[in-house]
Order: sequence, then structure tokens, then C-alpha cells
Amino acid sequence: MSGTLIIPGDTIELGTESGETSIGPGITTNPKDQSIVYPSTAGLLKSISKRNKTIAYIEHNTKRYIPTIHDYVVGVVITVFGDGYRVSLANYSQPVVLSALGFPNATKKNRPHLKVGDVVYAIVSLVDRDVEVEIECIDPVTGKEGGFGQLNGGTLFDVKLAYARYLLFNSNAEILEAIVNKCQFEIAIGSNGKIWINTENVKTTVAAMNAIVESQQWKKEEIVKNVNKIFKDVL
Amino acid sequence: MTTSFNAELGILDRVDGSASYKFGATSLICSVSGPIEAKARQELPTSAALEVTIRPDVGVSSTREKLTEDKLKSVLGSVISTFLYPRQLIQVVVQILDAGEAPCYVVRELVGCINACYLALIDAKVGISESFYAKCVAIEQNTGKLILDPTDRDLTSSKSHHAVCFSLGNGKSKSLLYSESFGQFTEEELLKVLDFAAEAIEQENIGVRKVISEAVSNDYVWMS
Amino acid sequence: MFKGFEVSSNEQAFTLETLKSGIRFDGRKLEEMRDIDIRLGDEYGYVEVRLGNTKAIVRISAQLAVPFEDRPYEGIFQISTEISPMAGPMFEAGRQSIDEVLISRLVEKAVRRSGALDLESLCIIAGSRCWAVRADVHFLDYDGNFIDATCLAVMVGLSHFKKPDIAINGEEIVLFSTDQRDPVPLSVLHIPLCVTFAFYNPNDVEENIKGSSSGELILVDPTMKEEAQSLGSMTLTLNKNREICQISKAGGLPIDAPVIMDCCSIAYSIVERLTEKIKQLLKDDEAKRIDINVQRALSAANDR
Amino acid sequence: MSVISVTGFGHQNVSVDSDSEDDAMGDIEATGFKSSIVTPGERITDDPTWMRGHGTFYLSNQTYSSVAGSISRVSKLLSVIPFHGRYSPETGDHVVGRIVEVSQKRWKVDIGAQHDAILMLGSVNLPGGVLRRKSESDELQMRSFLKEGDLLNAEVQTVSQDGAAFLHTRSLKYGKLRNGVFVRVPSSLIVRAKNHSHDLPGSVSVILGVNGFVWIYRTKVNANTKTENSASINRVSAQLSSSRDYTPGQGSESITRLEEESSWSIYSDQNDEDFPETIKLNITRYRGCILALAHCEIGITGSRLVNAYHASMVYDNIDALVSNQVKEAIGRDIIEAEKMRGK
Amino acid sequence: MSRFEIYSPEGLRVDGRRWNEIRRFECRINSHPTSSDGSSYVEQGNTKVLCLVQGPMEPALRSQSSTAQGSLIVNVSVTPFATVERNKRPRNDRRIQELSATLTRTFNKAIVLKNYPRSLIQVNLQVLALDGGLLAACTNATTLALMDAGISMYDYISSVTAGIFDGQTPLLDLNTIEENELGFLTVGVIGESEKLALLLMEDRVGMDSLEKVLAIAIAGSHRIRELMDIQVRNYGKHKVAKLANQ
Repeated sequence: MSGTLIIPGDTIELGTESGETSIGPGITTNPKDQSIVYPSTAGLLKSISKRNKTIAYIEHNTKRYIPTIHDYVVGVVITVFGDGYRVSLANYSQPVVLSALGFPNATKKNRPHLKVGDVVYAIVSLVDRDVEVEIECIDPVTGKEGGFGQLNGGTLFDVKLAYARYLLFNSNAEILEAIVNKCQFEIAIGSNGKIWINTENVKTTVAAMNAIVESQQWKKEEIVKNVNKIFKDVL
Repeated sequence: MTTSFNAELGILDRVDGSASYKFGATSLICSVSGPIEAKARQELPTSAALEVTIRPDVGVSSTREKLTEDKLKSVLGSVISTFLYPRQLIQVVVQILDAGEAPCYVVRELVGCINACYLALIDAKVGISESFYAKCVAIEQNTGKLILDPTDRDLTSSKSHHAVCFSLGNGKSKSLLYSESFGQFTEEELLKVLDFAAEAIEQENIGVRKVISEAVSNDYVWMS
Repeated sequence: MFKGFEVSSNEQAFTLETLKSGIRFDGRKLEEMRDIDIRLGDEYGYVEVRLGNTKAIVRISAQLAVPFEDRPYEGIFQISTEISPMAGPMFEAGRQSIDEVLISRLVEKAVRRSGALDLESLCIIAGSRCWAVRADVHFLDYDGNFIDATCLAVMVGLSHFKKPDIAINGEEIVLFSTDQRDPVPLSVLHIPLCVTFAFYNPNDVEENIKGSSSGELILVDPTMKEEAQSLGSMTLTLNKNREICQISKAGGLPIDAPVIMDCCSIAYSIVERLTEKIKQLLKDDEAKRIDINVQRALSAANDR
Repeated sequence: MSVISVTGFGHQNVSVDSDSEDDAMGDIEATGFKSSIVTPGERITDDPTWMRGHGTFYLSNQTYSSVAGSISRVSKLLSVIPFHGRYSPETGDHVVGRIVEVSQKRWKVDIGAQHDAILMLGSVNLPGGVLRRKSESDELQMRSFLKEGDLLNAEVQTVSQDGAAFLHTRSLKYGKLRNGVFVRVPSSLIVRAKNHSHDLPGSVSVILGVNGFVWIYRTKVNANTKTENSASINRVSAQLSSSRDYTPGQGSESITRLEEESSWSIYSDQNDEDFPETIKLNITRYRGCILALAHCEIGITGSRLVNAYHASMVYDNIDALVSNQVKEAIGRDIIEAEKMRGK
Repeated sequence: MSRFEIYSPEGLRVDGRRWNEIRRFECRINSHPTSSDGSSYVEQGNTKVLCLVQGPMEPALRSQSSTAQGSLIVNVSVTPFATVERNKRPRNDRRIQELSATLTRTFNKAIVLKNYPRSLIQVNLQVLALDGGLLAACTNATTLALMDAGISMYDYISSVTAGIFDGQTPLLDLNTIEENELGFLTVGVIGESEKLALLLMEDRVGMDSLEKVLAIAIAGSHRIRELMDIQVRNYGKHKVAKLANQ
């Protein structure tokens, strides 16, 4: 993992070259003076450049999810009320709101009926300091379902957030490839660290789940060997 | 001198961040959860509420712990960027495993609490505006010599003892966040103590940074 | 207890499926305990216990005190089991939830009421002086089954602890430091250990009440996730003398009496094994301490 | 004391005292039911053709009772009716209730049922006539119409799926209650009838809420004069029909009269200033009578109340009605009187 | 305190009972018809318990309202005159808290709570006199009062204590003196089955005598269930007769 270690109190050099630099997670501005920029967490300073624009952020791995707009998340319905649902994205965190209309083609009359305990795959649609976070099950690009909605069967488990992001954006991550060789599976990865998985049977699901959780502590070259072992033990 | 403490990050599973911190005979564990859902009575409209609990090694918590909680809260309140998490809660718990000093002193305990909290906050990645670190210093009764990290025995034979906490910028002691003194001393002596502590904190920060760096690389094992 | 800890219906259904096929997420058998790791501190009576990811620390301490009026011939023994949010954010600071009350009552019944510690031996001068022993349990990390871990840690702590030696000089009590005289161990009469079972019902409620299938699933030493999904639990406390010190099945899923008898024998074999482990551990620790003392004495002799 | 000998699981040999009254087992019917009285966990039948209604649960073919009560069979529906139970609202019930909460556009009303009933702002008559539109200002001053603690009588308009009642007071006979006292009796004692408001001798009226909430009050002065053209308030002596076919809103008043009376006075919190002592005493006597009937577990109807009132006249002092003996004596009188009349 | 002879060589206990005899058991249902939805009064020897049930009703707190099923609250209070020493009990006595939690968890599974969504059932128990078998008497009283309130239950839960003397002789239905001297257990049995809703044991009992004690306790519970059932049926008959009268 490259990048320089930054801890709070360090001064960070934001790209002074051409183009603007915007700040990403882990870097904060002073609420009283927006020109003062400082790192608020310990991690590795990184920057990505896209068309003249540089985004600087501090890569850090946490357990506690803080909702960010357009994040893909896996949540559990915890209350049902008149116009929608309250969904938990992380244990002990403030629940977020999923409107009953936040589904493709949903109308006042025709809308899905979720129950407490149901699992949904959704996208964060509203984040604001002063109001509750909202999620919806509509693909913002197509306006269609796009894989969002209720997840049936399978089971849920948690990984650390940086790992979840890594798996979400690298669909050919070694660990997933290694599991593909063992069994067929469906997976929904949330940026909130919750992963839903369903495979052909209970045993392979347990194995796949354990493999993903434990692979957070594996080096790349160990993956195949360890996955083989886990599947052998369970089956 | 850089190895006068032992610390480890991420030792607990259920909470968001945790650290063990040990210097001399004093040993404690700190956990941080947050930002989590605040109870209605704790909720603040524009910033995060801070809940600090200190649990003694022996017996139930009393006013002594309450006082330390208060001091700790004032230090943490000034560095945690609470404005980032409106209406939420940051929950900090310190469990003292060994106070390492007689019950009439709280200086080692307080210093331990501050440092353990710093490390646990770093582990939980709760937003803080700057790093901070604390040290305790005693002035010897007869010689007037300054003792860093006085032991229980040093404390009884000293004329005064001090807990000093500085914020750190780029590894240098920046501003004084907290200082507390007990006993008799002159203004000059106090200034000397502060300088002495500031330097010790900078020294030790090299070690602290190493601990954090290890923890961060540990977080990304799968990348290697 | 599981406020804020959300378990989805998918997980519920999945757990039942796995249990029906006899497997658990951590690869254990249904009637298998998690690995127990016990670490003794340098100080007498300091014990760290890890039961899987559940962690607790127990510190035993002793002080001189005045015995209770109604029990002049007995010393005082207190167990403090307050759970802070360090063990998990579902525990509230400063307020005991009903689950915490039940945990502390259970440990109390298992250790104190069963007479594991000989209280009469703690009496120094009847009615005026006695030892007050206290066990402070610090819960660090919760992953289910605090009770078994706590009871074990307290019992190891009591067996490991040594109080300073004393001499009675008329009404005066002389307290010797460890350098002056070797400290003396407490008189532990037996070692009660807890084994907790969790119950699940893969069938309908009606089948459980009226049916004859006894299809309930039972597993030992539930993790937090397993606990959150269970319909009831039972804690058995036994010692290796085949005595049951306490049973606590406070409601929850009704279970057939013969099944409970089976649980007893499962628990006994676990307790037997654990007691052996504890004995060995204490013996090793004692040997290590003697070694250190011998070396110290030798080096002291060399210095001279 | 009873002796139990034990040999081990499943082999208890329990010797039951012979005097235990198990003669209920006697009336085994052709349907295969053991007895009309069943207790929880008791098997009612193993015939799977029955439909299982309230108070039962089943496992495969066996149907068990889940309450202590008597078996009821309505065609193929098998249910057990418990001896007691909370009032369960039905559409058209005339009930008396108490406001417990004022919330958005609705009041929550305690009617002694499993759930609080809901009275929507749109289901009440507001001062200014029935045709007036409800405005936002009405929403803001809901407490000036009905506030927490106020008693009202109303009709159950609908019952939602989960059993919560929706009330309305869109008739002159419904609305806020004044000039009287409240008594609560078990709801099972109030027989559902066509009419639940009765004018009684002694210038006293009563509302026997189907939910067991009873309001005894001074007969409205104007009601007396206009009784002739009102279909709603019957003289007790006139009829006591037990007919159950009832449609909501039946017996409501003509709109013109409603408009006339829908002034602020219907939401007044003040009792009449000229409230004669004798009427107050009469109200107290009726209250005693209702409690006497309840004590004797006699179903409460308007006519019985009148009979009880007359029977109570032997006791000059109303305080006498407090004693259980007196209550029982009154109860006996009524039952005997009814028997005499061949009921 | 002088030691009582718990079990004499002739086979008699302190109060003259044999090993397998329960104490005088008396119960009434609908004891307080006007002040509750369901009520009962139970005497087991000298232990006397009153139980009042309110509900199912609208919950006072939102946290008690669940769309899936009803919630149950059990409160127990022991009167200061229940025992010989008039101790003032602290309000948050942990033993009482444990007792009410145990009762709540037991009846949570016995009541058909899914029939009562968004509702609260509140059980209040008053212990008037205490002479052993507190949990058992409370369990029996609750069963009866819930029935009186017309609340759906899967079956009776009947309860009694049993102890073991000298590691050999099981004794049924202990009084306070026996409870203090012996290791004993309390069972709560579902209907006429051998399923235990409740099993609490304190003090030491040899593993090998557990089966004996359990068996007598279960048999004793069945006997108590019969006695309660007779009472409920009698009450029902009386009630039906009264209705027929009108």
C-alpha cells in the first residue's frame, strides 16, 4: 500500500500545479475558515486526477460507516411506517429512510411491501447535515431496478469498510475469483461494509462468507491456498 | 526514552476503535464508538455529543472517576471535530487495568487516559483537528530535579507533580491543551516543566507515529 | 440486550438452516465450546479470559473489613459485574439493563450461593475483623456468553489469588507485606463452572408446545449473533464432583425434561475438561513463580 | 393435600381426588366435542373439516383451545369465546370514550378496547354548521374542541384491519359530555341494542356505551320539548327492541337542526348553572343502580335500570346502595320481577 | 436458630407432610372483576399471591409497540408484611427484578402474542404472604389471571418447587424452612406435557439425583394444573349458568 502516512496535525501539501484540487474523505476544512484545510484522520494520503481535477483524500480503513451520496449500501429494515421504512446500515448507527416510493414504478397504490428484518440493496440518494439520510432502490442512471431492491435468501455479514470498497470496485478481486472456482454465488456488496451472499447451498455459503471475512488478513499469495482449506473443512 | 510506553491499536472487536496503553506500572484500555445514534437526551442539534466513561481497576466508580472524566472530556472536546457529526454520539470508555499509583494521586491515570484516548480515536478514525499527547512530570523535593513519568514512589517524594498535554503539529509540540499541577512550585519551575514536557512529548511522538503506521499497514494486509 | 444490533430475517432463516445441517459459522460442532484462553497476570488474582472473541478481565482484591452484623463468623465476598459500553455500544453506561442484572445474579448464584469460597475462613476476629474479598469483572469485548467466561475467570482468579499473611496480636492485626511473609491462598472449596446452551425452534410454535417431535435445536456457548437469534437459553453450573450448583432456564423456548438431562451430561464433560485445564494452568504458574524466586535468590546470593 | 407417586419421566401415577368435578366430561356430543367449556391447551377436536376461528390454534388435524371459554359453532366455523375479554368494537356501536391524545388531524380516544380509537377532525361537527369546510386554523385549535380527559359519546364508523376503531360524532346525539357522572362496567354486561341513550324518570338520561362506559346525566331541557319530532331519543317505556340490524348514522337529525345547534356551546366545558340538587341525587341513585346490576352480573338495559331505580326507592338514603347486600337485594328483585312477567 | 428436623426417620416433614405431598393449594379466578381485565388469587400453603392483568391495551410508550406482536410486562411487588421480618425492600431489588424478568420470558412464549400486535399486556403481582415457592405461586397466579382476561395462551403453565434431602429423598413443594436448608428447583411445566418452560435451581444438588427431583416436580406441577383447571371450569359453569338465567 503506497502513500505517505498522515496523522492529524500534519500539514498536507495539496497539488499546487494546474487545476483545482478538491478534498475527499479524511480531509476537512475549518468550519469558521474554509481556507484552512487539515487532515482529520490518520491514513495514507492519496490523490486521483481526472480531467484537470485532482481529488486528494486520506485512505483509511474503519468499521463505522458514514453515509455518502451515491454509495451502494446493504441495509436491514427495522421499522415500517406509513410512507416508508427505516433501514439500518450499520449497528448502533442512526437509521436511514427508504421511502415507499423509492422503488422503480412505485406509486401510492402500487408499492412493495417490505417487512421488518428484510434486506435491501440500495443507493444513498440524500445526505444533508440537517435532515435524515435517504436511500432508494432505483438506479439513478436508468431509473430502473438495476439490481437494487429486496435481497431474498442468503445471508449477511460485515467486513471493514476499505475492504468492502475494494471488493465493490474490483469485481475481479483475487478472493472473489478464488471463490468462483469453488461454487456459484450471488453477491451484493455495500460500501457500508455489509455484504449479502447466496450460493447453491448452506455449506458453501458459510465457506464463502468465512473466506471473505478472513481474507482481510491474508496476503495475496495466500488466498488460493486458504480458500481451498476453508472449503475443504466445511464440505 | 522513545520506548517508555507500550501501545496497541484495534484490540477489541465490538467497538469502532480501541487501544491499550501501558507506561510503567500504569496500564489501561480505551474504546471509542462513533458516530453512533445518540439517545434523545444526549442529542445536540449541530454537533456530536461526547460521552466519556472511566472505570476503575478495583471497586465501583466514584467521584474520583467522575472528576477525571470531566477533565478528559474537556481535552477531547477541544480536539474532536464534533461539528462533522451533528445529532450523533461519540462514546469513549476507559478501563483502567492498573492505576500504577496510590489512590490519592490521579496524575498517571489522567495522562494514561489522554494518550489511550488519542490512540483509540485514531483507530476509530473519528475526525480530530490535531494530534495530542500528554506526559507527567514531577519535581523532586530536595534537588528540584525534573522527573519524567514519576513512579508511585517518585510521587510521594516529590514536592509537586504535573500533568501536561500538548497538541502536535507535524510532530512538534504546538499548543498547550491541558495542564494540571499539584503541590508547591514557582512560576519559573512550572515553565521549566512545560518546556521539559513539550520536548518529551515530541520525543515520544516518534514512537507513537510508528505504532499508528503499523496499525494502518495492518489494516491493508490484503493489499500486500 | 441487543438494542441497536439488527438481525435480518435472511440471517435468521440461514442460521436455522446451518444449525439443521449441524454446522456453525465458526466451524464448531453444536455441543462444542469455543477455545478458551486464560492468561494469569504477574499480580495474584489478575486473570484475562478470552472465550472466542468474548474478553473479560477479573481482578481479585482483599481488604480488612468489619463483618456483617448478622454474619459475624463470615468474611465478605462481593462480585462486581458492571458492563460498560466498551463491551459493545448496546450496553448503556451507568444503567443496568435487565440482562445485566440477570448476568450478575447468575454469577452470584453460581459462585457465591454454591459456596465456592469458604467465607468462614475469611473471618479473623469474630464480629469485628474479617477479610473482604472482591472480584471486579471488567468486560472488554462482547461476543456472546459473558456468563461462562465470567464464572470461569472469577473462579480462576479466586484460586490464583493470595492475600497477605496476618498475625493476630491481641486485638491488633499485623499485616505482612509479600517480602516479609509469603502470601496465603484463599480457601476455595470447589470450582463451579458454567455452561450455557442456546435453544432454537426450526418448527412452528404449535409443534413445540403440542407436538411430539422434540425438534428443538440446542447448541453450546452461543456467540453474540447466535444469542441474538436464539429463542431461549439455559445456563448449567456444575463442578467436577458431579454436583449441579445452579440451573437457570428463565423462560424462553419450552424444552423436554429428558433433553435437559442430556444437556447436563454434555455440560459435565465440558466442565471436567475445563477443571483439568485450570488446575494445570495454576500449577504451571506456581512452578514459574518458584523458578523466578529461586533465580532471584540465586542472583541475590551472587550479588553478595 | 394430594399424594403423587412418581417412578420417572412419563410414568407418573397421579391419584386424583375422587371429588374433583369432572362431570363436565359428561356431555360429549355427537360432534365429538367433550364439553362446552374448554381451557387453554385442551384439544377440542381432531376433525380437520372445521374452520378454526378465534380462541383456537391447531397442529395438523388437531384443534386446540387457546382461551378459557365456551365453544361456539357457527356453521363450519369453530371458535372459543372467552369468559371475559376487552371490548372489541364493531361498526355501528354507540360508545362513550375519553380523549387521551390530540395529534395531527385526529384525536385518540380510550374506549376500553385493545387499541385507542381514532376520531378524525373530519368526523366531528364543528361550530358553524355541518357544511362548513375544515380549515387549517381548525387543525391548530383542536384542543379548544376536545382536549385530553374530555369525555364524549360517538359511533364506531369503521374498524380497521388490526381492530382499531374509527369514530364519528356527526349527529347531534353524539359529542362532548357534560352535566353528569361516568361509570365503567364490564362491556359484556351491555347488550347491543338499537338504542343506547335513554331518558329515565327523574329528569335523568343515560348513555349505555356498548364498550361498558356509561354516562348518566341531566336530561337535556330542549330534548324534552322536542322529543316528538326526534327519532333518536326514545322513551324507555316506548320500546326496547333488541333488533341488531342497524346501519351507521341511522337516526341522525335533520341538517337544519344540526346547523342550528352546532354552535360553540356543544364544546362547552361548563356544567349547567341551574343544576337542581334533586337531579344530582337522582343521578347518584342511578349510578348506584348500575353498579348494583354490575355487581349481580345482570345485563344492563334501560328498562332494567328503571326497574332497579324503582326497587332502590326503598332505601331513602342513597349511601345504602354501596353495600353488597343491598346490591344483591336489588338484583334479586329485578330478576324475580322479570320472571313474574314471564320473561 | 435451632435446626429443624427437615425429614424425620418416620418420613414426615416439618409441617407433617410426606415427601410427595404438595401443600394446600387454593385458587380463585376473577377475584377483582372491576379493577382489572383479569385477576386471580393463589394460595400455596402460606404463600399468598394476587395477580391483576390489564390489557391487551394501547401501549403507553412507543417502544412497547411492535407491529409483529404484543408486548408483555410483568411487575412483582412483595408487600413489607409478607415475611416475619418486616424488611423494607429496596425498589430495585435485584431478586425481584430477576423474578419479573423470568416471568416475562416464560409467558412471552406461552401467550399467543402474535394475536396482539401493537398492544400491551401488563401483569401485576402482589405477594401478600411469603413462605417458599414464590416463583411457583407467581407463575400459577399469572396463568390464571391471563386466562381470566381472555388472553390467548397455548397451554397452562403450572409450577411447583422440589428439593432433595440427604441426596436421596426428593421433597415436593417446599416451605421457607425447607428452602433454606435444601438445594431445590422450581419448574414451570407446559400443560400436561413434560416440557419445561421454566427451570431454576439454586444451591447444590447431586447430578444423579436431578432426575428424581425433576420427576416429582413435574408430577406435582401436573397436579397443580388439575386443581387450577377444576377451578377454571367451575367458574366457567357458574358463568354460563348465570347467562342462561337471564
